[in-house]
Amino acid sequence: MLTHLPALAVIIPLLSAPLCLFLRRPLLAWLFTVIASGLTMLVSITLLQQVMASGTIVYEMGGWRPPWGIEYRVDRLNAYLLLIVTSISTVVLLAANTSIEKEIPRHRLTLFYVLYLLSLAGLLGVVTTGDAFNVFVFLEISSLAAYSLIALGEDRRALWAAYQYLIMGTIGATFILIGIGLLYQMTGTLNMDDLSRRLPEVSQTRTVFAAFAFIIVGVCLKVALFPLHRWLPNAYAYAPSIVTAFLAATSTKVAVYLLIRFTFSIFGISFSFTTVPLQTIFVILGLTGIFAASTTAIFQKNVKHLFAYSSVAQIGYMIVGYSISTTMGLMATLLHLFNHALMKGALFLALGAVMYRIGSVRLEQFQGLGRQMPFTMAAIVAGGLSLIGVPLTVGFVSKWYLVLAALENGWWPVAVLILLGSLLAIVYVWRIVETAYFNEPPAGRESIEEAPLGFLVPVWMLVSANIYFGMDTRLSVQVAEAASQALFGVSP
Amino acid sequence: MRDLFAVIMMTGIFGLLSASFFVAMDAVDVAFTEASVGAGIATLLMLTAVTLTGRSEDSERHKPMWALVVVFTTGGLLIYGTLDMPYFGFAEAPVHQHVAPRYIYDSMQETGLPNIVTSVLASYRGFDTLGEVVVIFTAGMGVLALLRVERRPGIDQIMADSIFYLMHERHLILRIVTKMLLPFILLFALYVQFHGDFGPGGGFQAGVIFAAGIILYAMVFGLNTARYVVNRTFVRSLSAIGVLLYGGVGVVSMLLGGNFLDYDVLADSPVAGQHLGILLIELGVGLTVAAVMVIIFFNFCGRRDLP
Amino acid sequence: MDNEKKHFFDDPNNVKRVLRGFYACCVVLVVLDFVIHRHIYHSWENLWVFYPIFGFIACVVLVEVAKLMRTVLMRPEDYYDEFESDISDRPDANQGHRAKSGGHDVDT
Amino acid sequence: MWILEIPPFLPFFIAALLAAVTRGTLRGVIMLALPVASAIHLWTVPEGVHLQMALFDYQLTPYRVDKLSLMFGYVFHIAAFFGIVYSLHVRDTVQQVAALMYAGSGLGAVFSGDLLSLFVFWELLAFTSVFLIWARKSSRSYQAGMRYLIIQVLSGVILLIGALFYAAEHGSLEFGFIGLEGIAGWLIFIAFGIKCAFPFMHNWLTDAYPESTATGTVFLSAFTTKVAVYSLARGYPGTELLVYIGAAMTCFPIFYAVIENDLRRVLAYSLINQVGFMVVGVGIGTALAINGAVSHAFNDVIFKGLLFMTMGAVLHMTGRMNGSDLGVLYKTMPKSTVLCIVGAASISAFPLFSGFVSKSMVMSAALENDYHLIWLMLLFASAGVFHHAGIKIPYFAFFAHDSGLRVSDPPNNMLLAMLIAAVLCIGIGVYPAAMYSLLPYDTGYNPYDATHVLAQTQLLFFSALAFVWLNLRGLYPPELHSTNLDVEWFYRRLFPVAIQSLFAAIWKLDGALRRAVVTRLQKYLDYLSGIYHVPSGLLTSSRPAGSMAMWVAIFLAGYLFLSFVY
Repeated sequence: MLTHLPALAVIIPLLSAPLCLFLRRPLLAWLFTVIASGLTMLVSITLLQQVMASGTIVYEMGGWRPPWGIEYRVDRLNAYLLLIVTSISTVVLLAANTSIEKEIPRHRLTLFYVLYLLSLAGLLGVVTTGDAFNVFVFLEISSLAAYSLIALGEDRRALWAAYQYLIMGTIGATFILIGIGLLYQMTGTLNMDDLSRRLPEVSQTRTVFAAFAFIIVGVCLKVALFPLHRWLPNAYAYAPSIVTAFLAATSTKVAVYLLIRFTFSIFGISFSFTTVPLQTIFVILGLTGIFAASTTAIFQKNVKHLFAYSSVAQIGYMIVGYSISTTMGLMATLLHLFNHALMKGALFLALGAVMYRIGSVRLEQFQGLGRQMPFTMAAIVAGGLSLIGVPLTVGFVSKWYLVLAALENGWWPVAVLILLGSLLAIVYVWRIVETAYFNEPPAGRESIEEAPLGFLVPVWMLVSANIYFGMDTRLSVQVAEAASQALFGVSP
Repeated sequence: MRDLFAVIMMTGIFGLLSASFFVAMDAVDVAFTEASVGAGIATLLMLTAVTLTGRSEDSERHKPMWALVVVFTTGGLLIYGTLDMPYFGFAEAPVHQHVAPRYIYDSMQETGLPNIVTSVLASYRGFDTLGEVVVIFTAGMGVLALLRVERRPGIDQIMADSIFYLMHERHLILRIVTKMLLPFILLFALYVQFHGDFGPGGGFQAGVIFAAGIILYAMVFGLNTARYVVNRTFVRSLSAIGVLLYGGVGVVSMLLGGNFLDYDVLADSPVAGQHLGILLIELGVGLTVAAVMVIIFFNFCGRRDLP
Repeated sequence: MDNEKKHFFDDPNNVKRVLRGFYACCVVLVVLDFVIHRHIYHSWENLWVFYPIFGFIACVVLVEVAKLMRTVLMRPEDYYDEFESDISDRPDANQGHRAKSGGHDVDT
Repeated sequence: MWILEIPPFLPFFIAALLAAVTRGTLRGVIMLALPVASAIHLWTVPEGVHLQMALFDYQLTPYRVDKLSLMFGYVFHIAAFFGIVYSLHVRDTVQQVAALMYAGSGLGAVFSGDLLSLFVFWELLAFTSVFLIWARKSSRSYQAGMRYLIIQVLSGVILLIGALFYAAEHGSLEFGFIGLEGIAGWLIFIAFGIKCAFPFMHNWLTDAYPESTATGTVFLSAFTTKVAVYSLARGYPGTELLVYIGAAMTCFPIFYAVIENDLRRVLAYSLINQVGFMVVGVGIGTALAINGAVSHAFNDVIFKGLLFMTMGAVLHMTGRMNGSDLGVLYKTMPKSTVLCIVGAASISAFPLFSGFVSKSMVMSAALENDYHLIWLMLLFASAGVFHHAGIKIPYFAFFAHDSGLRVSDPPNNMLLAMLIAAVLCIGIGVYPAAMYSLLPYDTGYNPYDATHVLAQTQLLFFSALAFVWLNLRGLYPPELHSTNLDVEWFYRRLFPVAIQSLFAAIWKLDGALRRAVVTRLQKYLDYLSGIYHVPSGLLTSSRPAGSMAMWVAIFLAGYLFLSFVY
């Protein structure tokens, strides 16, 4: 069975979804989903071990050799992303049963899990596949499922937010599809590996430029790169808590992966960074994004909005690291993928716990929560510290490398700006801390209990991961370093 | 144009025209799909949606002058950008040089199917097709999750009776013609389903046609009557069974020692295996597509019946 | 507090005595300067009674300068409080601007 | 032996945890036992690196022991001990926990072998100590604490940036000699400088310390600035700039101290003045000077702690702290009076008290290295110290005019703590060899020769004479309720006012501009659209999908354009 691992990583959730539809009792459906997700995580861990030990694994779907058939290709980068997505998904799911019952009507619970599995399968498909068109197909699966999941939010504005997301997501996906189509026109192949070999011949044609532009813009839309980020805050804010935690921690990460994969592996570094002044554009957009989004976050009254804007800012950090385009810079981005998934997973899940107890995550509702829900608030503070980049948390690790990468390149103004951006994070995290710890609970809400264990356990798993990986950086740094070196190695 | 009904009709006509365009380009399979999906079921679903939203567009709108400028600039740049693309039908184009020849020359030996489109779709790139089916399944699940309403028992019967009565009075000829046509539509759907290996057709088109038949019935005889005929839980299960059938074939081929979706191992000889595999997965596609279309239609209509 | 025990400094004579003792100490110290040979590290230390003079002048200068500083630097005790409470009393004025710059369309 | 690897901050953190969950006598016992046990442990620890771990490509050394750090380690233990004794009666858990964490962080900082660990403890010092200020629970203390926190955190952030640059420049994070070279050197210098209360960066100290609780200030005075002095001694010994900065630090605060009314603020200014002596010592950088700086830090922790404790006792018993509201307390607080005079004599460097044996080292070092002007400034500062800390503090608190207050001596635990500190002050002053043996260098220095003793006594007595003379002539400035402007004026008054008016102007301008532009634009769009008169979709965000789609198109066009022309 070991040889089938790359396929299994996607097929397990993909086929669990229709099976799950037959489970009428929500508890069963939840258990089933947790098991499916957990199995996938085991698969990812094994894959990562194999890949680190023996290099890239290739799997031919249907037994057809690429470029005729579809190839699954797991290198270090893929395996790393697989691990991020599956582990976050599994941990988040642990809290799902408790959280969802308050936010979604009972008769929709089974469908929720079906859609969740589909979304997971879609993300994993995008990450694992080595075929450009297959990327599009799985992107559609994950996006469609995500739209529905967001629209399930109990706030009526969730529908509206999902609609905005749907429009923008569809534009993004269509752009990617057009780009892939144009590439097919020019090369006659859809296989990524094959594409990267055949593209240099035709790389100086305007059609390839157009394809590149379409793909970059499409992917940036999915990444929610400033200023194409406006679908994200509402989508995150009004979705059910579990969905927010899952999507915030995974979906933009997968989009960043696509950006890296397309530019580094398919188009090649020299093409990507010379056709368009991509470095300059992305550094500027990334930094503007950090400041604009962080500043906006400071003024938010809904804490989910606040962290959603902070996500946009964090994407800015990833993009800055990416645009430094050195091994160190890319490594910083990859680290931040992992680390940001950990912190946002923890934060949004903790917000889910607040939602569960209070039914709202507006800032004024946080008054006095420091005493009423000490463990949940402690988790939020820990996550916030990580977001700021306080040492001994993961946030510090990635920022550290990011700053080092900028300095290594001699971009010290960028380094300074990155650190200044963190100061803004202090401000918005402090607002929450101040509200929660320095205020008395509002009248009529004296008897709020701590969140149930169903929440606390997964939340604190993520928080301890935040701290553990902030101290023991061997795993994340080693893998990120290997992945980024591989990306620079294969396409010099 | 402000009248949405007219807009939908125009879309239908557009679908039909592009179907003929595809025929002219010798892409019969695509034309078939476009005709059944673009001109057929999409129009039907949009009509259903219009019954929910009202017929004319909301009057308040902004004048997107800026947008027009941007669109024209972008469009101009794109046209300029793609001018150096290979000409249409140019034999030396990379598209015709790299992967396609193998499909054209070897697919007959490798899969034993005369319809190259089907063999690419179902076998060479079978995994993409599985993905597409899951996309459709996801859409169905999304609609179910968002639109399904728990009906209050009791009101059903009243509604059914009243609609039945209404229809009976009004559309006598339509009802009789529909009753006569329906078996043929369903039969044609089955033909398309199982003939996909040899001529244009396959699971997607067949599923859509099958669903169209049921939708037609529901439109003419009323939703509740149709619900007596088509059990909703059953349809729901069917959509899942389709995907499972498809995926199951893959899993079985995996268990038999091949790769996922490697049909060669399903039977004694690779060609027979391919044949069997493609037949089964096309069936899965057809089931899911038909079921999802019916789900979407029923749920749209169900919302209209809300008191 | 009439029945309070008489304390040492309540008697002005005691204060005078202490002061006299203190003056005597000062004189002795000056005299000692002539008796004891000091190591000289700095040329100014050669000056007789350098340290006493320096100490005395330094302190007088210190106090006089500080008094001068008072005329420039002294403000009422609640100088900052007045202003800072001024800010915190008017959150609404700032609130309006905040809403304008940061408010999101959904919340409005 | 594994027990070697327990860094000294760990027991303190554990004790803080225990103190958080225990109450009453048990907590007292735990808190008292801890510094004793930890000090005994520290006594047995040999020099060397005892704990290392790898982070990224760097070697982190959270626990490194050498003579310099040991010296500070010992005195921090002493300070923690008398601080804990002094605050035994306090029931506020937050204060107790914060104090222990704060002491632990100080210990962590002085035993940090790399810049990153130093940074962590640096920030911990700020975050733990601020609770001691907030513990006063008044809005004044909250605001002062906030300002304190912002400045301290800023110092930490600068330190971190400096460490990053340092790592980039040297490829190592080891905390050894840094020197004023490159951006890293300067950044770290500024970070240290803020914590060390360099002139113009000193105001956090005089702003926040007097706002803390009676017990809190005792802790505050011991750790933060001494950690900074330690860091300078480690990173910048012999940096000439420090001599001038230090000399300025010794001189300017004494003027403020003379006219300040709040006696704890007087002490805060005198704290800066004492730190100035240490900074001069570090700046001179010879063995004698470093010894002087370190030993003066050692003594300062004790006698400044003693002074703050006596003032804390007064505050605790009377609830007042202004010189103008106090007086003639010697009648009912005789013990406190005597202890305060011991502290005052120590800080004034009377022979046989601890200040004498350390301050004279710095002064001698200044002369030996031909810093004549600096030496004169230090001499002036010494006279000034005696004037404000040695005379003014005890005089206005315990003698002077009758305030009518008749309060008794403070609780026994407070008296005991003060007694411990006073005994140490005299002990070190009488038998300095014990402390000298702990110093980083062996210089064979002897403070008790006739020259030193005579010169110092003359200086002090005539300073006192000046005080007496000025007082009798009525020239001495009276104690007045007032606020004296200091650097804080810039950020508490000028900047807020400037920013407020600036923003008001900006809002006005912005409003006018916006209105003008929107009107224009609307007219223009109305003209374009003819009939419809709705605001443009570009400016309002009610149609995010539409405007975003437009952005996408603009982006695409931009990329295409760039790729064609680039």
